[in-house]
Amino acid sequence: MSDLEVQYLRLLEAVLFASAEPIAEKHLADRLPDDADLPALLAKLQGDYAERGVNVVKAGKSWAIRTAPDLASTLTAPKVVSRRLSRAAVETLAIIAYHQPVTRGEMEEIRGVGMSKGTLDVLLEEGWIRPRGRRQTPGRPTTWGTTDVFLDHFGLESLGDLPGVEDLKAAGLLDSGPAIDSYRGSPVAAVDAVDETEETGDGPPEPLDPGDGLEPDVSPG
Amino acid sequence: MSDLEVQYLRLLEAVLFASAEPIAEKHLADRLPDDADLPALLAKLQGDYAERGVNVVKAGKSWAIRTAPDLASTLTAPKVVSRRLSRAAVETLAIIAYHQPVTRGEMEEIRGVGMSKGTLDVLLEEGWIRPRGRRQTPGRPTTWGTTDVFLDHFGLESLGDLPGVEDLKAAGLLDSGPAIDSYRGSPVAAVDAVDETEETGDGPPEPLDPGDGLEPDVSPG
Amino acid sequence: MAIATDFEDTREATNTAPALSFVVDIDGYEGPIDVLLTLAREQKVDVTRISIVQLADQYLGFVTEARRANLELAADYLVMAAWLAYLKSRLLLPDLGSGEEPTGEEMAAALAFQLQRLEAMQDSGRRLMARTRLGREFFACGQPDPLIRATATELEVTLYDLLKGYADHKRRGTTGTLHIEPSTLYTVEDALLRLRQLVGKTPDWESLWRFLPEGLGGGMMTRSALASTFAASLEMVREGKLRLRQSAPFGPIYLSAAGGEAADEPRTEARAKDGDET
Repeated sequence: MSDLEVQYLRLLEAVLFASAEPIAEKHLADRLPDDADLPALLAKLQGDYAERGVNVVKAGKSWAIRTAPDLASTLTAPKVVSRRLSRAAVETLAIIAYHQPVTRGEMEEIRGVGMSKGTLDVLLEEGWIRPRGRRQTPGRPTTWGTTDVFLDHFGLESLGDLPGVEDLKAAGLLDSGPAIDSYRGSPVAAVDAVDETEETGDGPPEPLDPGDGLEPDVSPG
Repeated sequence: MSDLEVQYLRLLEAVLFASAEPIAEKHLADRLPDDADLPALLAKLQGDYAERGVNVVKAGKSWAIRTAPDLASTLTAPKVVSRRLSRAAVETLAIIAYHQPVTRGEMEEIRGVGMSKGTLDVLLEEGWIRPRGRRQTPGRPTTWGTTDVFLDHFGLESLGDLPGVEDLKAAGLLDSGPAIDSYRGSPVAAVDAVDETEETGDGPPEPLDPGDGLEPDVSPG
Repeated sequence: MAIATDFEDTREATNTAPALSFVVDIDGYEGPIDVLLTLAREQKVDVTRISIVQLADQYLGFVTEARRANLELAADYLVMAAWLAYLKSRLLLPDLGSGEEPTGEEMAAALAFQLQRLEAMQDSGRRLMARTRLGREFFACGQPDPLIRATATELEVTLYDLLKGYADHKRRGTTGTLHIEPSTLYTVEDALLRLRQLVGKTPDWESLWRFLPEGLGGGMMTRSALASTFAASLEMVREGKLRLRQSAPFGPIYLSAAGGEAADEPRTEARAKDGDET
């Protein structure tokens, strides 16, 4: 193979890898220079990957890189469809993380709503929470806490790494306040304010300075 | 290589190919049988792909398969959807990357301005930063650092590959150093202590009282 | 003022009225240190070898210019100006050697360090952003295999989701009860105090706008100052200390001391369009 052909092969490989869906041959041809021999390149690439963990496969007139079929059994988990956790479940998980050990009743009290049956189950199944003991109150309810799997999933070294409420606020996640704050804090509002003064032509005239304001050579007294 | 090793290599290859995100070494280890020599397999795989159109790259303690950087000019993005970061966010990201672990107060000291809302928030949402623990100072503020996703995004193998990091270290610019905040009562320094000031941080400043000339905050000797 | 936005601010510098061309544009800066750094670069020398006295003069000139041009400066810009004025005096006057205070040289060194450090971080940020980046110059697998679990979990929840979830919960918790928080508005009391001090100084008719304090930062604060100053002026009219004049509905409002020598009509060259729309 010439250097040029090697370069075309690399490009083809990268295009197939990065594509979100199988690519039709004619589109592959568009992505390569005119002098590239697409059928030969595809055949070469298919050969290169034939014995590997992923294969170059043809479906109809389209091409893609796919996991080798024989690995499917070792790689496939029994029930694997990735899914998003419901908002209620995320919030419950957060409350357990921040308030542990915490009982189910306390979670409902903190959230102010009842909890559906499945919420704790999902978290438990995931291995993110575990029973921590029992509260010494009537009915001796189970208390819940998070696991090492939880820490691991979220990239935390310890529970102490969870940012406090003040840090959340500072990070902009806990952005609340009276309406007036959101009014003057928002860039849009600020633009409005400026626009108004612009309508007056020169903007507001220079205010009078009652005291001796800022003098460049003010000396400390 | 034994047949078994080849099989392990194919497994590893399939897992890396199948994921869009970098995968932590420990999770890779989970996917392989106990007798697999992960470092050797990763090194072999990295070598196999060194000259190809896709490469096996390391980002911190995580690994991923990425298209080769030299193909950048010929490989056009399907559609670039990445958002443009504000200047404040870029500066803050650099400070976190080079000074980690670092608290919000320290970031504000370096930039000389209070943190505006939506700065840390955006970096956190990108998955580029993570809480690293707490500083053992009053208020126990959260410290922040970068993630493997950050390294992966910028094509860095480790923090040691940050541009110019050695020079900056040698010049003492990554030390905490005597900042001028310690010599004056700056509004920035006060933010950590009194949280209420943060809420009004973006709002208009307090008007100067009439007749009250602007005095330096440092009492002269 | 630099307005907090998540992403690049593409708006025009709205402070600049078309009639005037300002030398200073405060919108582009990320705070006083950033202004200082820009000025230091303009000295066209290594940041390690800048003249702090010269820099202080330039900054004070910048602030004066900004005020002359009616740009609203945040408090921290003014605090920095005062500090630099003080630092300059410490550098120029002989050190009395009290021992307790940092010397002028120590303060100057701290400032130089902070400038260098910020410059280093700004440069590093730029270099970082200039790197080849995932999704722009190099790419990830375009079609991840859903049958292969990369991690031990199948749920797509990020740390951001978790923290956001807790923050959302907290926020809803806080809105459960209505607390009316003290708002930072310009009070009528403040306006009255200010107006009483100013009125003697204005023999002529002056626009109400001219009596507003500086550095309000626009928006609500300026509106409230306008309203409060107007209310305060009514109070002083009631006391017989002030005269008010408005020649047309929604027209500009003029103030004059009651015992002053001002003519009955405001000057015609007064800014006719000083709108008091609010």
